[in-house]
Amino acid sequence: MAEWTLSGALNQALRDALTEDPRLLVYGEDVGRMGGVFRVTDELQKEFGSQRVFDTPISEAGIVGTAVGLAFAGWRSVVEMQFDAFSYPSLEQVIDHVAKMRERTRGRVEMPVTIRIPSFGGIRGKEHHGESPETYYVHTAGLKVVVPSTPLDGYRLLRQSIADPDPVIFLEPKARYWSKEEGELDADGPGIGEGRILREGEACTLIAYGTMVARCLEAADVLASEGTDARVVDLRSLSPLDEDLLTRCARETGRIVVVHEAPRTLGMGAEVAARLMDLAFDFLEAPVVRVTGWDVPYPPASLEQHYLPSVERIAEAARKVAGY
Amino acid sequence: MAEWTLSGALNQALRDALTEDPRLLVYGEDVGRMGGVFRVTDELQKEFGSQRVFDTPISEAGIVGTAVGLAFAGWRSVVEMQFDAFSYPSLEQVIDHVAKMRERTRGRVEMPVTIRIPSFGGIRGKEHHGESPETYYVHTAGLKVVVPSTPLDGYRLLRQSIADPDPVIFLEPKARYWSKEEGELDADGPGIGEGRILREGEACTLIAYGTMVARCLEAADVLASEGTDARVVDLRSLSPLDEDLLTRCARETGRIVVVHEAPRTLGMGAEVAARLMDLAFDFLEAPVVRVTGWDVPYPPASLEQHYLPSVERIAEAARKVAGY
Amino acid sequence: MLSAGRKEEVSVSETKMVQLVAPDGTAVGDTDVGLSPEALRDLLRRMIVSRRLDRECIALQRQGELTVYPGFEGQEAAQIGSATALGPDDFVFPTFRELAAAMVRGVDAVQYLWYHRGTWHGGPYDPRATRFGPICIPIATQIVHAVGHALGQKLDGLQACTLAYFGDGSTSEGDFHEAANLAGVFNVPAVLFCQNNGWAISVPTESQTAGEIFRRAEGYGFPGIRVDGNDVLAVYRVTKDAVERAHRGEGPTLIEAMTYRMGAHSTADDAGRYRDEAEVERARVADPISRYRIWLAAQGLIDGAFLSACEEEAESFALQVRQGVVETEAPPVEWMFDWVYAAPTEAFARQRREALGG
Amino acid sequence: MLSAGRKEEVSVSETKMVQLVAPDGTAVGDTDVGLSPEALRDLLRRMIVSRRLDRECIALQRQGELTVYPGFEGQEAAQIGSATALGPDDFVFPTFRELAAAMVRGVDAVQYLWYHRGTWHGGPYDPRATRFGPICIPIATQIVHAVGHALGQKLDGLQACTLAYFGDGSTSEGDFHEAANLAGVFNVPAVLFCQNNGWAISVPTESQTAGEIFRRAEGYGFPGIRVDGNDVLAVYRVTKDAVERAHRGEGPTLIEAMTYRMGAHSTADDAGRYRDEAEVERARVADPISRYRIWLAAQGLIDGAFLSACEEEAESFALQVRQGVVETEAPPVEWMFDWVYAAPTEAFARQRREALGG
Ligand SMILES: Cc1ncc(C[n+]2csc(CCOP(=O)(O)OP(=O)(O)O)c2C)c(N)n1
Ligand SMILES: Cc1ncc(C[n+]2csc(CCOP(=O)(O)OP(=O)(O)O)c2C)c(N)n1
Ligand SMILES: [Mg+2]
Ligand SMILES: [Mg+2]
Repeated sequence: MAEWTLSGALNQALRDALTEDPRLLVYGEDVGRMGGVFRVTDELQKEFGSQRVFDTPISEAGIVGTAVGLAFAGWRSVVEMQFDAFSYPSLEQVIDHVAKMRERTRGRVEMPVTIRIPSFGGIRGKEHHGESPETYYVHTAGLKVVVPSTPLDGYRLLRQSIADPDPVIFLEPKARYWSKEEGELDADGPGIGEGRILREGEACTLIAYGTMVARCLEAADVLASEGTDARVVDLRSLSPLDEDLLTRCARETGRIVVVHEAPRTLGMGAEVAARLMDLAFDFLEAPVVRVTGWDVPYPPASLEQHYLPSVERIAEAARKVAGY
Repeated sequence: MAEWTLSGALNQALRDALTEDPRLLVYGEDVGRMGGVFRVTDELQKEFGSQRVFDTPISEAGIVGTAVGLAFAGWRSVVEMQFDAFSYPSLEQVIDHVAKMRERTRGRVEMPVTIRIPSFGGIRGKEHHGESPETYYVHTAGLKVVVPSTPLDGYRLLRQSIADPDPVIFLEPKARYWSKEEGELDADGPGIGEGRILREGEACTLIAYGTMVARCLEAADVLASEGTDARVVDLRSLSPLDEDLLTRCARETGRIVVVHEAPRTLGMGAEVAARLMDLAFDFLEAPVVRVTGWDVPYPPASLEQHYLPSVERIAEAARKVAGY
Repeated sequence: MLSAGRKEEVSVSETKMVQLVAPDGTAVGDTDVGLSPEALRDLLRRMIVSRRLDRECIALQRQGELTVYPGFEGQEAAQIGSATALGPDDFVFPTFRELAAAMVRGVDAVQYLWYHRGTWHGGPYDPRATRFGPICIPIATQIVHAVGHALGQKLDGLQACTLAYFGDGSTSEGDFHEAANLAGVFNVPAVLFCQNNGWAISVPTESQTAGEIFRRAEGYGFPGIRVDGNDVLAVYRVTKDAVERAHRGEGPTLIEAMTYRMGAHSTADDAGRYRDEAEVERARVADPISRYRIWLAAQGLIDGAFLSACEEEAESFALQVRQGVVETEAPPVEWMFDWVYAAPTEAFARQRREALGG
Repeated sequence: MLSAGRKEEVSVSETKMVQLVAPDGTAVGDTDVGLSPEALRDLLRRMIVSRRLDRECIALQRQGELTVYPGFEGQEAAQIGSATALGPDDFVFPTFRELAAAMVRGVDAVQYLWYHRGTWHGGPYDPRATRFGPICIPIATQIVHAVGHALGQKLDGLQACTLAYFGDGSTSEGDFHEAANLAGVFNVPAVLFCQNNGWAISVPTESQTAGEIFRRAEGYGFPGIRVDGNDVLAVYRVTKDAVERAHRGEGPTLIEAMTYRMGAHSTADDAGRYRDEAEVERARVADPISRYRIWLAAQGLIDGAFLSACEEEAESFALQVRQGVVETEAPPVEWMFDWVYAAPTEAFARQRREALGG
């Protein structure tokens, strides 16, 4: 069986999608000749030519806005924002047009645009290279937002995102680019809108996405060694949320910990907590606890491990809810 | 006693602030000669001259970015984004610089910048003229976010925002610009970070801000007529949140309804619900219910009243939690 | 005080503006723009009809039948001259002030006005069928769409181009710049058509930029040209050249059409707060309709009967549109939900049911 | 394929570049730029010292003492020539590649490198004391800050200006445009200084824009000038002129300094993936240090002893900075919280306590 890194699996997803759909374009800053800062578009320009895979000037609003125009002309695009914070210049185009064009035109003009954004921290990056931009997108109606946590699921989610007639914000956990997984690449399996249980458990559920999934699995190991069997859920799809799975976890474990890197206030944890109140209040035996980044700007490399939820912080929260 | 509209009270707040602080500037699109689309800067250019109150080109990122530079030069600014959605082009400057400069420079360079944004719907406006942008700002650490619901409080909050050494996003409920209130303008009183109880009640608490406060008061009337005494809280400050008040309401009424125009997912209601879980889970006798805009783009004028939380929807939610 | 206007310091070549027919109706350039007599007459007819409709729309707004309406009086030549120069495969991305251009492209005026009635958003008509994009409010964002669309046309190897309309004020936005630079570097078949109507709400063009808009093109590596935007023949000619250039694969052109916004920014605006009525009176001299009528008459191409027919058509068309507008009902509530996502989730469907009171 | 480069179609005047000393060290213009012999020598000394430091930083990164480091080799003249032209009241907003300029302004190199060590963000030194703004990562955003700062200087009636550094790639961002247009229309004392080093990571300048960067200025209504960025005297002269112009209240200037990024984009980058080594070798001929050394020697202004002293200083300075860097410890955890808000709330303080494990 082949072994894949996340970067390699995403690269293969783009390759397979480019092969299957001759009207698919891949472009952005440094994605062509260089193959992307994280090698996700490596070799694609050579294979598919500089008409289909190309570099752009440093113009994030321009990159996203041209994808909107290309969609009018019947082209599908995968565009890259080089790093999380560098997607902010394109927010106006995303919120005003990418998210709304289908509705505005009453379904006549779809926006099959995938916006890939290397996201989150943990790589000792510089300022603006470690942010968690998901809230800005998840709150914006008309978008879908997904985050893979493993190579094989990265392949699957990226293929699904590209195939989706709706725009998808595809957040790639930078810290996991070189993580490895064995198996066959397959676009089928859980779809956008579905989470997955990565570890069964009854005492509580640890809900996370991206890089924090691995930390939750580690925390579950720690907890297991203490006799607490924590379930671990990889959310995968932040918008739409897998309400069925959330409800099931609340019913079956009654105790929920949500983990993310983004600052706590109006991070995904808030929505998970509120949604669980909507759906399963009577099953909650403890408050939904949020283990998150602090409400501060993402810190410099020297402090990032004090910002990111640690295995110990996650385990501690689980102990707290389990003993509530 | 004088009677004030919200627009007039905000205008007076700017006038008084400009008078007191010679290093205060007021600028933006159409704020000078014309006095602003909603007349909030009416006559100020005449009174303070075009060096202190001036029009800019249509450059929202430029407007906010120059305020950052002006702060380096020791100038305080109140800038206007003409309408909610037109603040999006400035999000990069806001998130990357306005919110982070104080931290980045270890307190050496403060950002006394107030960004005024006529916000929210209900005025039969065109597309992009009725949005609720608060989530984008509240999630961004380093910013404060406030929303007045009445003329006198508008005056107070705007004076406080301008005086604040930290950047404040000042969201003005368009639909309330011409609402009236009698009384003396006073900058003192509840500060940023403090909510207020506008109506006492024990059966449940309706929490809102901006335009929705008046609707909650109306709903409370309806509920009172049915024998349910609902408390009404004007949040005023979305960031920071008044945790003490939230906790108190949970303790005292046990039942909470949060109302806002923004789409539900990751709207303020999510944070209020999650925060109440953190702070007062054991006092919650019912799930925190969110009465909000739907998870759709803000609709055209002909449908906006089907989007905005109605008095009836609010009352119905209150009945639901009260009878939980 | 902050405005500059120190143009003497800038070493630019003399400002030239293409003009074929002077404000008094006399020819000052080569007026043979390659249009048949019918087509020449049609330009006038369209200008008369659209001006009448524009005024009707303002009346409709005053009567509460439209929410807000941004008039285009004074800009008929800029819009109709340019839109007429486009071929059937070309595509337009407009702002919110191009009803006259929309009609040239075959957009149904009543459907267009759904937007200003608050019935639906910027895309009530079918943008693909009319090849006229949705009405676009966020300033300058549509210019980027146009460049993307033109890139698509280029990749498809089509002999077609995309035209973006935008105002003088729009050129101050970052999106204008990114679009123009991308158009240049990708060498796409795009026409960037600026209607410089002197004002952006209350801000006159000289407070918008210290430069001249058409000169921006040089910095992007493609031609920029200034044209008398009230001279319909000149606008047609210049746009036609740019369109043909684009069709030949020679890349983008920036056109700055000098015109004037005779009315307020929109019905919600009171121009008296910031603009001298005398300026408007001075601008009236350059009116696009009267000069062209004089020129056409001098060519013997029109007579009184033609003009009467135009007026009659304008009148009946305006009334027909009025009727269509007032009869337009609010859409059903479910429209809020029906096109947000291609395949909505159960949670979304629940909200929809709730909104429908179910 | 998408890049254009069809410059023949564009009717621009001939490209001129200010150059005073040719790559071979011979004078080709008026080299009397008004600097004393000491000051002239100092330019060389600074270039030698900063190049040595730059190389030390790359070594420090390889050894794990810095996280990532963006070298400036080849750009010494552009940075030192321009920064030297500033007066004490002038202010600089840099990108992330201006360590050489920072040192001219008196920024402590070790404190500057806190940034690249991951110790703290872009403002470890005191930007107000050094009159050198925080290191800025989001491309082109700092140009807007510079224009705002210059507006503040103008409102204060100061005889001072603000200089923004940015790269060729940065000119594609909307923020560049908004900044430049605002600078023009407000007529502020700003110097927009572009270091065109030929590359933006892997993208060469001809794929960044089909135009020429200095020509953009015309569209904004102020002068643009291209200078040989590897000719320290020319850079000094051109910047000095722009600074004086600004001080006289005559407004902004755009300077495009043609230089070359000899190294990779940063230590995280492998330029071999996209750039021909032969191009780098060709660029080496135009090295800023060697040509200036030859010129100075020909003027009899330096001798071998001076050069040895420079080398020695460079060596000991690099080692001194190294020591400072390796001795820099991670800051305390509370720094994450201490300056986010002027007056934190109890909820914020609770998070701080939690982070500190309390
Ligand atoms: C991003 C953005 N900012 C502000 C506005 C508000 N606004 C609407 S029209 C307008 C003026 C536009 O001027 P111009 O581009 O000259 O077009 P004109 O109205 O003259 O046709 C402004 C500022 C907007 N629609 N979008
Ligand atoms: C808004 C934004 N987009 C993308 C990046 C990633 N990035 C960092 S440096 C760089 C290239 C900059 O090129 P240039 O302006 O020529 O400066 P140089 O690196 O050559 O000094 C890019 C794309 C960024 N920092 N900010
Ligand atoms: Mg205009
Ligand atoms: Mg460069």
